[in-house]
Amino acid sequence: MIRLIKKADISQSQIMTIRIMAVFLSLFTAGVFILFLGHNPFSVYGSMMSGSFGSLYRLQETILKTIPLLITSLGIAVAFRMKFWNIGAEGQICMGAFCASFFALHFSELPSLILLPIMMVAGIVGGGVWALIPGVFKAYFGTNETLFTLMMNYIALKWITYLQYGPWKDPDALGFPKIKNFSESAILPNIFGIHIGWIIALLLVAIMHFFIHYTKKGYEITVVGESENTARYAGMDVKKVVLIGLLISGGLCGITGMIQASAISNTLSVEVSGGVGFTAIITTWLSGLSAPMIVLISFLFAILVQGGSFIQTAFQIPQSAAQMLQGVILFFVLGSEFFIQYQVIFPWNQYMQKEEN
Amino acid sequence: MALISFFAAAVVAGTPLLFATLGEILTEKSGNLNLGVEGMMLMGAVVGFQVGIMTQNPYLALIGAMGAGGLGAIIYGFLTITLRANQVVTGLSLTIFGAGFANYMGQKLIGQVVPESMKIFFRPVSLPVLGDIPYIGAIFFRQDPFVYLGYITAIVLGIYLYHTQYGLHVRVVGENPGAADASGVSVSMYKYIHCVVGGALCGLGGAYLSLVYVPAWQENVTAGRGWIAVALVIFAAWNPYKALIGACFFGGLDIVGFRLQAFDLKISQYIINMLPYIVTICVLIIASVRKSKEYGGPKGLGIPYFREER
Amino acid sequence: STAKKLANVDSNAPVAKEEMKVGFIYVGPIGDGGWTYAHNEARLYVEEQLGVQTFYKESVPEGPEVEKVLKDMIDQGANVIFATSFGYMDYVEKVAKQYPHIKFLHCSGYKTADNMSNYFGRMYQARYLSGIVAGMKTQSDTIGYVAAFEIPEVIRGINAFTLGVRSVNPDAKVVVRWTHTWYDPAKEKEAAKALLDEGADVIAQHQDTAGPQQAAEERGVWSVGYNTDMQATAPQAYMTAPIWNWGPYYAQQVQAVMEGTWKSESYWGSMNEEIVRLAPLTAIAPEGSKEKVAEMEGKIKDNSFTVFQGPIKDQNGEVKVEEGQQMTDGEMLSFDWFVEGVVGKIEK
Amino acid sequence: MNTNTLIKMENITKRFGTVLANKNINFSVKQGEIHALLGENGAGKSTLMNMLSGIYTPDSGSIFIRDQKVRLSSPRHAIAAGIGMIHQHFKLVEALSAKENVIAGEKKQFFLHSKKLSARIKEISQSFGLELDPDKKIYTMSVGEKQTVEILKVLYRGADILILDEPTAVLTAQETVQLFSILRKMKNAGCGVIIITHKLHEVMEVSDRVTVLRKGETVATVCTKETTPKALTDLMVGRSVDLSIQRIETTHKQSILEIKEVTVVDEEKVKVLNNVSFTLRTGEILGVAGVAGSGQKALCEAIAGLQKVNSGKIIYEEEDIVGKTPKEIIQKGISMSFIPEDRLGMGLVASMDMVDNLILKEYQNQKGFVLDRKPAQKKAEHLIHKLNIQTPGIHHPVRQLSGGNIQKVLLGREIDLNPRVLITVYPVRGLDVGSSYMIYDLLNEQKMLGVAILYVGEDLDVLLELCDRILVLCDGRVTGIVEAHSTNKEQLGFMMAGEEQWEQEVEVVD
Ligand SMILES: Nc1ncnc2c1ncn2[C@@H]1O[C@H](COP(=O)(O)OP(=O)(O)OP(=O)(O)O)[C@@H](O)[C@H]1O
Ligand SMILES: Nc1ncnc2c1ncn2[C@@H]1O[C@H](COP(=O)(O)OP(=O)(O)OP(=O)(O)O)[C@@H](O)[C@H]1O
Ligand SMILES: [Mg+2]
Ligand SMILES: [Mg+2]
Repeated sequence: MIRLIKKADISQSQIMTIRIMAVFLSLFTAGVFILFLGHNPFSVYGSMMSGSFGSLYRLQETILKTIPLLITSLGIAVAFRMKFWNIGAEGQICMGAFCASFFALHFSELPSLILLPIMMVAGIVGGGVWALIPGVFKAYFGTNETLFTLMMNYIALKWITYLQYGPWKDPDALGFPKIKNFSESAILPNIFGIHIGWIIALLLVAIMHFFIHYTKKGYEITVVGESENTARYAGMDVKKVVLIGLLISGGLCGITGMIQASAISNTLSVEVSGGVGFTAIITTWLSGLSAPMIVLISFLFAILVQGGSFIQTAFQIPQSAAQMLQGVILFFVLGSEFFIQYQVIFPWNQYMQKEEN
Repeated sequence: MALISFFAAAVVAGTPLLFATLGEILTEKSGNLNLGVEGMMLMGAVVGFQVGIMTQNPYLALIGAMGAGGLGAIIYGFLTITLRANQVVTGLSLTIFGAGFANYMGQKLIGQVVPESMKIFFRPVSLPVLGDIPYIGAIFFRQDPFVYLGYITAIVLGIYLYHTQYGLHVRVVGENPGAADASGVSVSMYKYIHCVVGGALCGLGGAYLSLVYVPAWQENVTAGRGWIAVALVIFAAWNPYKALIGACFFGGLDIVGFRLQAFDLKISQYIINMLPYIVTICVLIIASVRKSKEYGGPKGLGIPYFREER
Repeated sequence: STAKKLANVDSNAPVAKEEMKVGFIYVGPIGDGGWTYAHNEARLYVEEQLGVQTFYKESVPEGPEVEKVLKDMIDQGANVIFATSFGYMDYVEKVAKQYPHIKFLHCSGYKTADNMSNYFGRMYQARYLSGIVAGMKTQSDTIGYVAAFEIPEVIRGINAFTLGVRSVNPDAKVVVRWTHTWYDPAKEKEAAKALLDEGADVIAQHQDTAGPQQAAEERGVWSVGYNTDMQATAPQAYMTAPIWNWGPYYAQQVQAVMEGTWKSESYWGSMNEEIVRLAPLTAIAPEGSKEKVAEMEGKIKDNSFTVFQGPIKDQNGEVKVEEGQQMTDGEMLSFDWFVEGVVGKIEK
Repeated sequence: MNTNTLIKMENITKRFGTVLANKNINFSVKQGEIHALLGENGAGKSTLMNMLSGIYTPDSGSIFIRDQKVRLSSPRHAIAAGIGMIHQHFKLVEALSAKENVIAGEKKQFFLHSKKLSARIKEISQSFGLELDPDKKIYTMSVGEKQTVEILKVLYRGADILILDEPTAVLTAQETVQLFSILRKMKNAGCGVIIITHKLHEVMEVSDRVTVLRKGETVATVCTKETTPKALTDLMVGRSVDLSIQRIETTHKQSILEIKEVTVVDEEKVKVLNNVSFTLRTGEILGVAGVAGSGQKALCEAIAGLQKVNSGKIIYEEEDIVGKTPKEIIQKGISMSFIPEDRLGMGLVASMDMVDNLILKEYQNQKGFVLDRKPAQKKAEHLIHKLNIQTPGIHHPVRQLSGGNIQKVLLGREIDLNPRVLITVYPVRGLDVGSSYMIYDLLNEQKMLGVAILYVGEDLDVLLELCDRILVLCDGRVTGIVEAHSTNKEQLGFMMAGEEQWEQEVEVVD
């Protein structure tokens, strides 16, 4: 009879081995599928790699994809750490972008050095407040946050649509539904050919790592996530901790919104988040909520997205097939967690256990 | 008259939601929080359509749709039930996969329409007696057979969940898998069966869109309805009968904007488009403020079960 | 490295057929059976006519993603790129600046650069003609129009259609429903149903799906399509459709690039150039409509009639275009009011 | 008496990760006997029984039922074999009714015939003298009622092997008497009954044979008639134990904490504390006795500010602390240390290491934004040394420590805060004898320092020997406060069952 037991402890290297094996297995399965599509899997994978790293431009593109994923994942991780299943990053990004855009559009004459920080703060407030709304209800009434945050996404999207087609429509665009482009001073500058979002992102990684592990608030957030009872017992104001945590979580997503609007779109539009909020949930989870791992996983994911988009044009593999491949890879990686936590004992292995005793 | 036709249209608009909601209720009742409804609906939509085109047989088309939705659910089930993966993340991945699958399968179906014989099959029919009831008849009982199937499914599910031994087991599994296990109910089997049947129902919801509602293949026919269904489950407090009402209500919300445009309202149309989401949030809040033990979600929702865990 | 090599070459030097690579980015899936489908048909036409290599990326949202896709395409050797949605404009402009040796053609916008054209078709001409068909067909004198968003392109179409309707049936009105979607078949069908409930017996549309056609078909009334010939979707209802025919223009532009004669322009093609057409009328179209349409088409083509010529009143009965005057392209491109006969509101 | 063997477990071994919970255990139950299973916490009793009910699967060994070798790989098999278990932690669905819980797992019918079921359940419960409304929802029930549902569930299935894991811990005296009469009825009907309990007098009263486990191994199986509580204890602990504890006399007892007519009503509108009043003095240990669930938890949590008090006052040094948050109570300089009942769920963060757990109570006093772990690291090393805590290191997650060591970490932290009032709940639960005595010594040490100690305990012997006074709770009421040296177990027992007994309160000597 096949039985399961929980693994007592497992070394870091074993965990890595299992994860890498999962990735290889998924690549293999996806490869079979690619073969079935009539392409050579090796050349497709090769071109995915060259699509992500093949030239300075491609590398830059991959990094540009990494930045929003990275910052958003940092934000989601804070909420997840409190066992608050925030799947509203998409909306928080939108609202962050919205608040930042408000200043970019209405105070465009301000010099960069003043305008950009204001936009940043506005982004943090926008995203933070958007996360705070479900947070307040969760803290005071225990309202289910998973679905609340999900619904908040749609409201935010509709709100931006409203602005874009309504009050914020650019009068100079001949009635076309677009919001005016930001002035130069509202656009993040570049360093090494990539907007300074990458520096912000790396700074945030360091800050968040420090915050969670070496500050009192970070400690409180971790305790609340592990056990609310313990937190209360230790004299923490659990509601306050949850709300602060969410302000940070949403605020980080808001920063993403600000960066994307300022540096990437140079304006506000409904596409500002472009699904990053959802993808980041996956990257956050896979990185086990650890800030340094988030860097790695976001980068890998960016490769997957960037390379996936590259092969679409290179091999004319349809978008849908690339999407399926992404799904398959995710399935394998998710499934592999099992082998980290549990051990399967087959009947023919049982005697070995006995001998150990 | 216009009002009646609006309500009748609301019922139709609510039908895909109804199937998906019922599917998700069944899934969640057994403790699985499967957020991949959108993915499963799309899978059902494309396979149902493909089979319909190939065989010209409406029954086979429906079976195909159920099979496809169920297949998506099996993937989900294997990952979350057997391999105990995180349910939320798995559901999101299933959405990605399902959309990819449907669009890929659908490439060759572009521009194709449902064969005439099947269109006839799915044509509205007035039910004897019931269809003649003033107002009610016109709203509920002069619809297409798929809609009736929706009513029946809701009622059967209600009876199943609340009045049969197996339904009781489902509820026990969803509430407290440990208790179910100790009573000799096979937790994994119940989770699998209900998650798969739930997925099949979601597939049907998708098929309604591709086979009846828009009887032609068009990419992304569901357009986010899967997510509304997830919200509807809460709105309906996990109760199939309430899901019936909720689906009509949300179907109505979905289309009410067009009717309101005839009136010179001061509110922006774009704001009206937020209604379904705002209503859902209100429902969530009300449900949580009431803090009812019986009407909340199943307690074991989202938590993987491992027998030897303490 | 490819980029550098090309940059040294005179940007208007002829390009050999083998080196020609034409990129297309689409806003929807090629399976939408509408807007994107029509563009993709044109891409296939180019391949067939010129034997050049083409490639595409579908479902590219009107956001920053565009910039990346453009660059990816250039990175993969594209030398001409057709960007087929309005929302791509700013990104195309931005990328065009960075890659002066690549030719960009942007559909439905208004910006140009040395290496960036914009192009569009005077769809309103075909819409006017389709209005004639609808106006002659309606018995309730109520025509429903399912429209996507309150943008000049859509408003212009509604107005042209209404003028066409009223030219043959002065009592008829055109009721507009906004869906605020380009692509949600079920929802767009619902909008049509709402119109039918209000007494409309002909449904016209400015949407990228055939949803409204389905609604008309089910209720046993009539419809006017859009984008492509939609007869298959609604055989009992469909009368005609103003349709796009991008192929010849695309082929001609690519040809020009190959010959080194390409010049940036702001192109708004008319029925004369066949970029827009009215699909052949079906048997369901009203009696006499064929002749009437042919007559007006002739006038449009020989410029003796332009659709937006005075007198034109707005919804309040106020004269907006005086007798004997014509609207300029600029005015037409920024339409934000409805002509008399339209029942509906433009939210501002 | 019938001597046919119902159950035989042979060489059963079960390991959880690194814990060897059961090691080569041999155990058997005969038809028509009540068999008690005895052992310290963590000895492996529940584990063994869970294998019999199919929840766990043995790593090795065999199980025979009526001399048939069986493989109980899931509860279903166990149920089919006629085994019914009432678990230490109830396995009930809160949102469902008693009736629905009882029939869960049945396969006999398709439709639920509600009326017929109710009647049948009433019939069964009456035949065993149980009182139960079949349509009552579990979440509205008291612990005793829930227990009844669990029992009914087993009876309904007609199980002939009944396992009860610490059923009496949550019962009142009368309920226990009633339960035992049911067990005897079953025994007379030829069933086999296994009962786990920590209360030796119950073992002596109800069982025919006793099996003693120690650290996962069978120590002995004896006939109850031929043994004594003392002998059983020696078997359990593994050596002859001197069960006497020092009681230190202190002077300068001053009232420090005054509880005045405190009433607490819980979410289900049950009065968990009913008009409770008493005074706690410095330099004394006030014991709290009572069956589990008599209001101990609410009492401690009310003082610590974790539980809303509906009426009454808690006066600490002339200030009413009712309504203050735990943080305020801690920050006001009121050094009240509280060792919660639920060690891992409340006192400690299981996944964190010792250092982070030690900071838990004092980090708020640190200035600034950044967390300073250095003092806690020192303290952790100090505690490991002082209390002989077995751990691979200060950065090892506390979850992976053994129960006793977890307990030491918790108590060590609390004492280290130099409290003026120390509230401890079951501080020796799960500790071996040596460690228990170390804890008693620690408490006495604190008492000598003038700390006021509220000691919630379960072992009456310990309460009698260690405490100065004992307060007895029953159903949220104080049934008496007695001087420990002038009372005895019988008297306490009566009070725990609800009989009020008051002594003249001794005047406080300054
Ligand atoms: N599911 C489990 N996972 C890991 N360890 C376990 C599990 N169940 C029991 N153990 C461990 O096995 C040992 C025996 O536990 P068990 O619950 O059988 O003790 P017990 O004798 O019933 O104690 P108590 O009197 O406290 O109920 C303990 O060390 C415990 O930590
Ligand atoms: N979940 C776990 N993971 C890793 N090691 C564990 C775990 N639980 C217990 N251990 C280790 O297993 C050993 C036995 O633990 P157990 O709780 O059974 O001890 P115990 O005999 O009950 O001791 P004590 O008398 O102190 O309670 C200890 O060394 C402990 O550190
Ligand atoms: Mg136990
Ligand atoms: Mg122990």
